[in-house]
Amino acid sequence: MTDATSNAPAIKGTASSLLTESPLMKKRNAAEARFRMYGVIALCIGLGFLVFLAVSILRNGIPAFTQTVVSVEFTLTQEQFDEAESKMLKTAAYTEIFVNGVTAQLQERGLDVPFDGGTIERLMGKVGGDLRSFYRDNPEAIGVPTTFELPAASRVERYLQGNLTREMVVDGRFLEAADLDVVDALAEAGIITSAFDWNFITGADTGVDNPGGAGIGVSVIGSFFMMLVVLVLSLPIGVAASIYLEEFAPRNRFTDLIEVNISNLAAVPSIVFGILGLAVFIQFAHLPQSAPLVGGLVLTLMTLPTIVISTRAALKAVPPSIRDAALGVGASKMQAVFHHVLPLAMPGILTGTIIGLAQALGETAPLLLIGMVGYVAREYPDGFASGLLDPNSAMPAQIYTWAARSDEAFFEKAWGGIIVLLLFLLTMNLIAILLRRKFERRW
Amino acid sequence: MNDMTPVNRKLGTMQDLKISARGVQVYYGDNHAIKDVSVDIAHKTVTAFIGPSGCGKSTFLRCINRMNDTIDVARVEGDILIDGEDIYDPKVDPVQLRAKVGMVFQKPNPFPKSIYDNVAYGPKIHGLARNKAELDEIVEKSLRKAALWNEAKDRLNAPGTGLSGGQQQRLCIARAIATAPEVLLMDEPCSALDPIATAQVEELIDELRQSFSVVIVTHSMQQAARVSQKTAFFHLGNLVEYDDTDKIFTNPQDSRTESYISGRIG
Amino acid sequence: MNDMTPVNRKLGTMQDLKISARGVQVYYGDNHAIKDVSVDIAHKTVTAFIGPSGCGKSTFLRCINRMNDTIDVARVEGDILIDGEDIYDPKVDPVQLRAKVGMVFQKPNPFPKSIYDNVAYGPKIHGLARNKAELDEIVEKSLRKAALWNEAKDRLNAPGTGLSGGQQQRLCIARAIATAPEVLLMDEPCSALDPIATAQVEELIDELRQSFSVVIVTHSMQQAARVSQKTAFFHLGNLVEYDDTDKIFTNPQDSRTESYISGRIG
Amino acid sequence: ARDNVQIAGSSTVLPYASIVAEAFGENFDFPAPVVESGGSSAGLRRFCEGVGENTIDIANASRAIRENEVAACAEAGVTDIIEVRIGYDGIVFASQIDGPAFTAFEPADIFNALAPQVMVDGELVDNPHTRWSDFNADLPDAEILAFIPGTKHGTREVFEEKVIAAGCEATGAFDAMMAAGMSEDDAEDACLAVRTDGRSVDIDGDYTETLARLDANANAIGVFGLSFYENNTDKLKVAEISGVAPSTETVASGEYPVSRPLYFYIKAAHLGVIPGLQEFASFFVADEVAGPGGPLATYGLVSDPELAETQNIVANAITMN
Amino acid sequence: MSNMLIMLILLGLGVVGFFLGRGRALQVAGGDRRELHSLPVYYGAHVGLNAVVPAAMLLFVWLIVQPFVVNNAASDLIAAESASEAGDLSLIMSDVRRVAEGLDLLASTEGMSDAAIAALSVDDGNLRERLAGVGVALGADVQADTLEAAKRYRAVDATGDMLRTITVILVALAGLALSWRLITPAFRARNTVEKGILAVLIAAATIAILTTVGIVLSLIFNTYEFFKLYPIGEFFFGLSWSPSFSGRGGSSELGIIPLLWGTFYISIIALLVAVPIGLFSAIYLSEYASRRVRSIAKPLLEVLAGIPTIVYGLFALLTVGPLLVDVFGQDGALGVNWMQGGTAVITAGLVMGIMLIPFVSSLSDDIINAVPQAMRDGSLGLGATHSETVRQVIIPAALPGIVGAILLAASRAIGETMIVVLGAGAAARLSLNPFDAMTTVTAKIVSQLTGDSDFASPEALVAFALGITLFVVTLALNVFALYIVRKYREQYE
Ligand SMILES: Nc1ncnc2c1ncn2[C@@H]1O[C@H](COP(=O)(O)OP(=O)(O)OP(=O)(O)O)[C@@H](O)[C@H]1O
Ligand SMILES: Nc1ncnc2c1ncn2[C@@H]1O[C@H](COP(=O)(O)OP(=O)(O)OP(=O)(O)O)[C@@H](O)[C@H]1O
Ligand SMILES: [Mg+2]
Ligand SMILES: [Mg+2]
Ligand SMILES: O=P([O-])([O-])[O-]
Repeated sequence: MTDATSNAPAIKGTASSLLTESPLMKKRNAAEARFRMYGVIALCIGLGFLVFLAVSILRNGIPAFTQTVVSVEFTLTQEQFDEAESKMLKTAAYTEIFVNGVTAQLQERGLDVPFDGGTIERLMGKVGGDLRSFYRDNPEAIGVPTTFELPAASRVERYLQGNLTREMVVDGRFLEAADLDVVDALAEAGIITSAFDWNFITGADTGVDNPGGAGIGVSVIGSFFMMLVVLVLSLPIGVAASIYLEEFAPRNRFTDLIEVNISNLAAVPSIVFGILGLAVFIQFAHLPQSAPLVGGLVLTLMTLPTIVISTRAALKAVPPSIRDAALGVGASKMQAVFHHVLPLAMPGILTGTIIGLAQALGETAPLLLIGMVGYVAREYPDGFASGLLDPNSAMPAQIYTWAARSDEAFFEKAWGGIIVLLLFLLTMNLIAILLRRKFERRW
Repeated sequence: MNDMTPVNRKLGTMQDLKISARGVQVYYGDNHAIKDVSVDIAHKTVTAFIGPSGCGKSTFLRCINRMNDTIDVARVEGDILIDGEDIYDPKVDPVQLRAKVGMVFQKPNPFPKSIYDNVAYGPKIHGLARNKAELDEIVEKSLRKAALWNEAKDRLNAPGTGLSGGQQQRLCIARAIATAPEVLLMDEPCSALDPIATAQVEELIDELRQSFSVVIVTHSMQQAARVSQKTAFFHLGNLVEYDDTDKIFTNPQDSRTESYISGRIG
Repeated sequence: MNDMTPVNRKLGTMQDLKISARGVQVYYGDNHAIKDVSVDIAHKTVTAFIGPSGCGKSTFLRCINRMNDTIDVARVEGDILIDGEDIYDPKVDPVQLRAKVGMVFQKPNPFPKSIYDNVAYGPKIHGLARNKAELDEIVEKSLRKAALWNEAKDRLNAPGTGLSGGQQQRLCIARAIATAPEVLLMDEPCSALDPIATAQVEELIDELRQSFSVVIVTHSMQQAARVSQKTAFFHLGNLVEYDDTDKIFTNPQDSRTESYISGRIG
Repeated sequence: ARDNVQIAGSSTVLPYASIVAEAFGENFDFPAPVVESGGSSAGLRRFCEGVGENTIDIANASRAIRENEVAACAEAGVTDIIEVRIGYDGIVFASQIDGPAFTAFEPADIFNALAPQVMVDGELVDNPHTRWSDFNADLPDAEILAFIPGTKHGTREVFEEKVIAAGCEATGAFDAMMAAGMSEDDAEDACLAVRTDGRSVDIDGDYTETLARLDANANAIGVFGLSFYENNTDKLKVAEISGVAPSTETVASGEYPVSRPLYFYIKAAHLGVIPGLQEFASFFVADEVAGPGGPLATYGLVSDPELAETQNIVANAITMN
Repeated sequence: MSNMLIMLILLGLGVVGFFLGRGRALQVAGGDRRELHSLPVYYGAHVGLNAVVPAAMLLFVWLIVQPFVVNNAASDLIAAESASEAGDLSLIMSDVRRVAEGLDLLASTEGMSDAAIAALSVDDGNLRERLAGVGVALGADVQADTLEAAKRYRAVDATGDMLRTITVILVALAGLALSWRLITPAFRARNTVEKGILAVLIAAATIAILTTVGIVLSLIFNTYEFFKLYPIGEFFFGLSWSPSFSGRGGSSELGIIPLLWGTFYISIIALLVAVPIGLFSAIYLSEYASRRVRSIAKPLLEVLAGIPTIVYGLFALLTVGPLLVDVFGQDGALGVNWMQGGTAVITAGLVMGIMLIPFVSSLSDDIINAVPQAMRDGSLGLGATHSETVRQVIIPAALPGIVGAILLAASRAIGETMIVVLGAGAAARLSLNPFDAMTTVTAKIVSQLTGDSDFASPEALVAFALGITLFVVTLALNVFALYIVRKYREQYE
């Protein structure tokens, strides 16, 4: 047995000390350090991009949460009210009365700069709708001086934010360079001020000429109902399908086919799910157009593969000895899976859910086909059923529409909308993230 | 050293046959692991399976409660009857079978749950306890029997996976006896136990024998001699010899048994 | 039965101290698992750790090659010197330490790779083989020494996880010796082995002793007596007694040792 | 039962429709209509799916409905279609405000810059031009790069027919093609092609995408709708075409050559069934809304000089043909 | 009775059934639950499910069928001349339904008696206003036959509702009683309930199949139409993609090769970015990082998957593209002139890669974390460094999950449009240069589908052919991945 040491020359040579590294060890430790470094670098790259994106989203989007408002006291007489209500385009009439009133009032106060009604009209946002609904809701306010804070025109806002300079202004029907003097004077007088824009968070979409009034609130509700549908359907269905395929299905060609098929569904472009949803849910099942329910169903189909793939991977990763242990004490396969395997696979399932829902929340393409993109998000649903069935949009669709509008103020809104979307996403995922931490364990 | 010679215990009357295996063959893919094994296991008896490592003891043991079903590549042929019923009959519910035929695996495999939950799981799913107090009682009794109570009683809520090797093994024994199975299959239940714990487990086995059948795989001939009434010697997948334990150890018929027994060291 | 009495082997000269532990304490969270243990382990000696299940043998063993580092809740205090160097020194590379101090774990844990790859893994990462032929040779020699070659030679490419319990245990032994460590820590290496395989492993240990130190945890007093020159008896986390094996077994100083030894059964 | 009007179609008409829809909601007690975007063709396809409350009521289009679409509609039972022309849209060429001086183009310039084959010295050759000054010394010495509407847009058709094809004729390329033995149809087709070497970039997205691309490319020119340009005069400068600067006036008078009408189509069968449909349609074309000085004109729609006729069509539900 | 109420009653019966079943089980077992085959809850669930499920299924079917029946009954009353066409009939029927609904409302809000409703006639004149008063908007005055049909509609519908309520509840009660009677100590309640659960699991897996079938069906007919108009060979082997503007037709070249190439190229670059970054992040998070870092960094990375693609698109267009041009373009930092404009395969690929990082990192992290500690111990105990352990033991053991994650990322890359359009452009091109603009199949599916072309033209129909081709190509990719996993998978324990 003299050869007991024969295959150990390399180690023998280093037997001296643990503190000195052999050349090989040096190499290996260098490799280790490098490997670890790659990890750090990779993580830093990932997080770095996130930070970069977050910063640019915030920088572009934060202005959407403030609004430039004109605060003036204004009195509407009963005759003016009746006259405006008699017109076909009542809101325009209100605007006109308001602009005239404000112009007169300001002229009385005597600003240093010359202006006329046209100037004030250009400086105001679209106010007619707000005024009309105010006076219709509060008829007692007619004839009483009331202070209004109404949105200023989007260009005024950009000017005050410093995004629009005098040099850039080309005289036109939206704004004239001379108007800016009036703006300066009004800002000085405290008539034009900046305020937090609650309406952006709670409001609905507006026409393209009214960026000041646009809000994302209604489409948040749309997204909420869609995500509700997605979560309630795709998580149980996805997990159930995965359990069947991974734990119960016989291993044969057919189940292989199903397996490949599900993975393949993940690669189906989302718009194709839109085609399918249009055909099945709207044209065949006669569900209403533009309904969050339909959007949710389509996104469910789209999210399923993500959840199935991650759930199956997580189920596969549970060591078979756990199943044996459960079966060994007389648990049925179903009990073994639900009592032991599933809790251990939970982190993976939740990850799939987090990623799947994140993806679903940001998806626009399939919504285009089922009528949720455009000018849709108008009214808050007045209940659970109408939340699911009444026409509504969704956050990404709203953002997409805003980004396509020509008034740059909407571009800002779009970025603000992205912030809201990300906050929504984080809130939505928070529960899953916490749950996942709870379920994580090593064995 | 008289404690190491086979104890001459009286066998239970052989007429009450519990398990009867006929022509059992097991294949792992192409590997023929169990070759035509037929064996009868009596009620209220302890049967020991001995044989060199890799001879198929665990495999055969796992056939008896159909745990081999879970291995994809494993294929079982032949008949195994328990109480006269073919357990491989399609009508048989393997779950019910396993509730009746408990098992302690060779490698301790506690659930990644608390010690209490590990033991309570079986009684819970089988409805053996009407309330929490009863369950507590079952858990305590099982842990006591498995000689783990003293070490575990202060940490019933600690995870079972944080126990030492031998403790895990005893936990798995406690888990298996907590459901009070009619047949208990124990695959080297004392391999990681010190002599005292081993003695306690052997006592438990003896106690179980009063009402149930126990099949134990062991590498310790002494242990086989001490606890079992019948011994089966496996070799390369064959059942070489099966007889009363004293007979096997004093007067083996087959030369292979002879040489395995006589070559004994531990 | 003279083979069961402690063999009176000459100890290696005690002057070449290999491992020296001083005041080692291990905590698992609040659980104080090792209490102020100091022990010297000589070069070219086999040291046996005995003691009841759960007394801290594995824990202490894992301290010696810093495997406790991988357990989040474990905290080690005190000094352990190998060849005079403190292995818990921040400058010490645990990887190098573990290359020098090999380990066979209590629960066999083969990699989910082929038998060949399981054994070849260590030599490959340590660069012990210049080419495939040398690697083949190392693998074969290791498997032979671990008494697994005959069973494994036809299925070197089969997964190591498809082996029987005892085969897996021997595979892990083969894997550990393939890297030719200076110190080999073996945690119950024969627990799942039949007497013949056990004898072969014991022979291997004896052979390793010619050039290295071996620390073995065992529940079999006979085995401790047979293979070791020094024996340490642990109880409830304390090192109760540490002395020459024959002394421990014939004339223990501590009453606890006495009663553990005398209460022996298996 | 559905109680709101449903509209789908052109992304060009969408902004106007959204203005009207908002105003309609504010001024009437009917709920605001739902206006979906997706493109003229997609809208007309939906329109022609049939009648019934689960189909849309109005399709917006930035071009006139085509013969085969009318046929497809008829097949699905949509026989009575009211065509409503709401006004005109100019199509302009614009570039970064402080980029090279792209101030005036002729259709021939655009053709020379973007066609795959152009006339050089009386020969039809593969387009060799890389800079604008290569073929017209009056144009800036800048790399040719143009962002034109992708084939998914109705605007592309106008661009091809009113600019590229006109340039093709003007430079003599059309005659050269005919001379080279092409049939008239083939030559007309060939005249509409644009080069594919990356100097002409199709934009499938919206004008905002074109704008963003101009931001990233100082030398490029882009094709926009007139109203989009007017909303972004601080970033864009526009070029005259054939000596006419684009404006609502020049488009309305027909002086500015590159313009097109915008439409929406109503299912007559839905009138009187879907609440608010009739009112919405009348409201859309009312003088206060679509006329000069109305919100649509303010936003940039070129009002239709013959709006009264349109109002009559809507009021009396006069269907096509 | 409203469906909500029926559902509630069913649920109530389910709960009652549950307790009855449980009680019965305990009773037949003489109070000793150990005598029972299964846990008492399974007997309860057995009875509860038998009470609810068949009845609920009946309700479901009934709800689908009843409208057809009622509609048919009512539409018989519509005069043939006023419903000359099927479409018109549907419009009139929607009027009928609205009127019927209005009558219901009249009955409930104004307390109108049935007799009064039956006596209603169009000659009363103000019907439209009365209906408007209860919130039912009608486009025109109510026609006589419409009103009659509406009355009939109400009547039949009410009868249907009553019958439905009775039948459904009877079925529920029958299910309850029958299943209750089945209970004996030997009754295998758990097996029955588990069979039910298995059926549910299978049904869930079937949804995936149905989706596939749905997708194939919704694509295949139009694909067939497309190939009637366009030569199949040119589609599959054509090297040029240039759809002409529809009005003219005929001169389009619709070869899929450049699109497939673009898809492949962009996806590869995206994966080259996402896989190393994602995998290394996952390894770092699960193997090296502290719990704290991991619990923060992982969800943060996941935000990357939730940022709308339009942001990535703009990021590609406005930031990454110009940056790359500064490096690789004319007068760029490298002095090479490889890049003409900011839109290029590499721009889109890079940005898409960033978006895909969490797909790889999060899933892989979970799977790596699930590899048993014993595997790590085994390797570390042999003197392997941590990285050797990861590379040689853990990654192979986690392979199926990691491949799954990569496949998911690849799938996402293939299905993405916005980043492609803004980052790589919309022009199809066959080029090897990653700095050239190209486009993908998916981007073209979207643009052709939503494009301004005649819907029966090959230019529009080609979207469906593209879709199905992509489907088949990715299917092949998945089969290959499955094969790889099967071949190299290392199953622990
Ligand atoms: N990972 C762990 N976490 C918490 N406690 C542990 C852990 N591992 C071991 N212990 C506890 O530490 C004590 C010593 O355990 P150790 O594994 O060292 O025992 P041992 O002597 O090896 O026993 P055995 O012979 O049963 O293997 C025991 O009480 C055990 O429960
Ligand atoms: N899952 C498996 N896949 C393939 N072969 C296996 C598997 N399990 C066991 N075998 C093989 O079957 C034979 C019998 O194995 P078994 O586990 O029954 O042995 P054993 O008698 O229990 O041995 P030990 O005493 O070592 O536990 C061995 O050759 C073993 O390698
Ligand atoms: Mg075994
Ligand atoms: Mg131990
Ligand atoms: O959306 P379009 O107006 O371009 O068809």
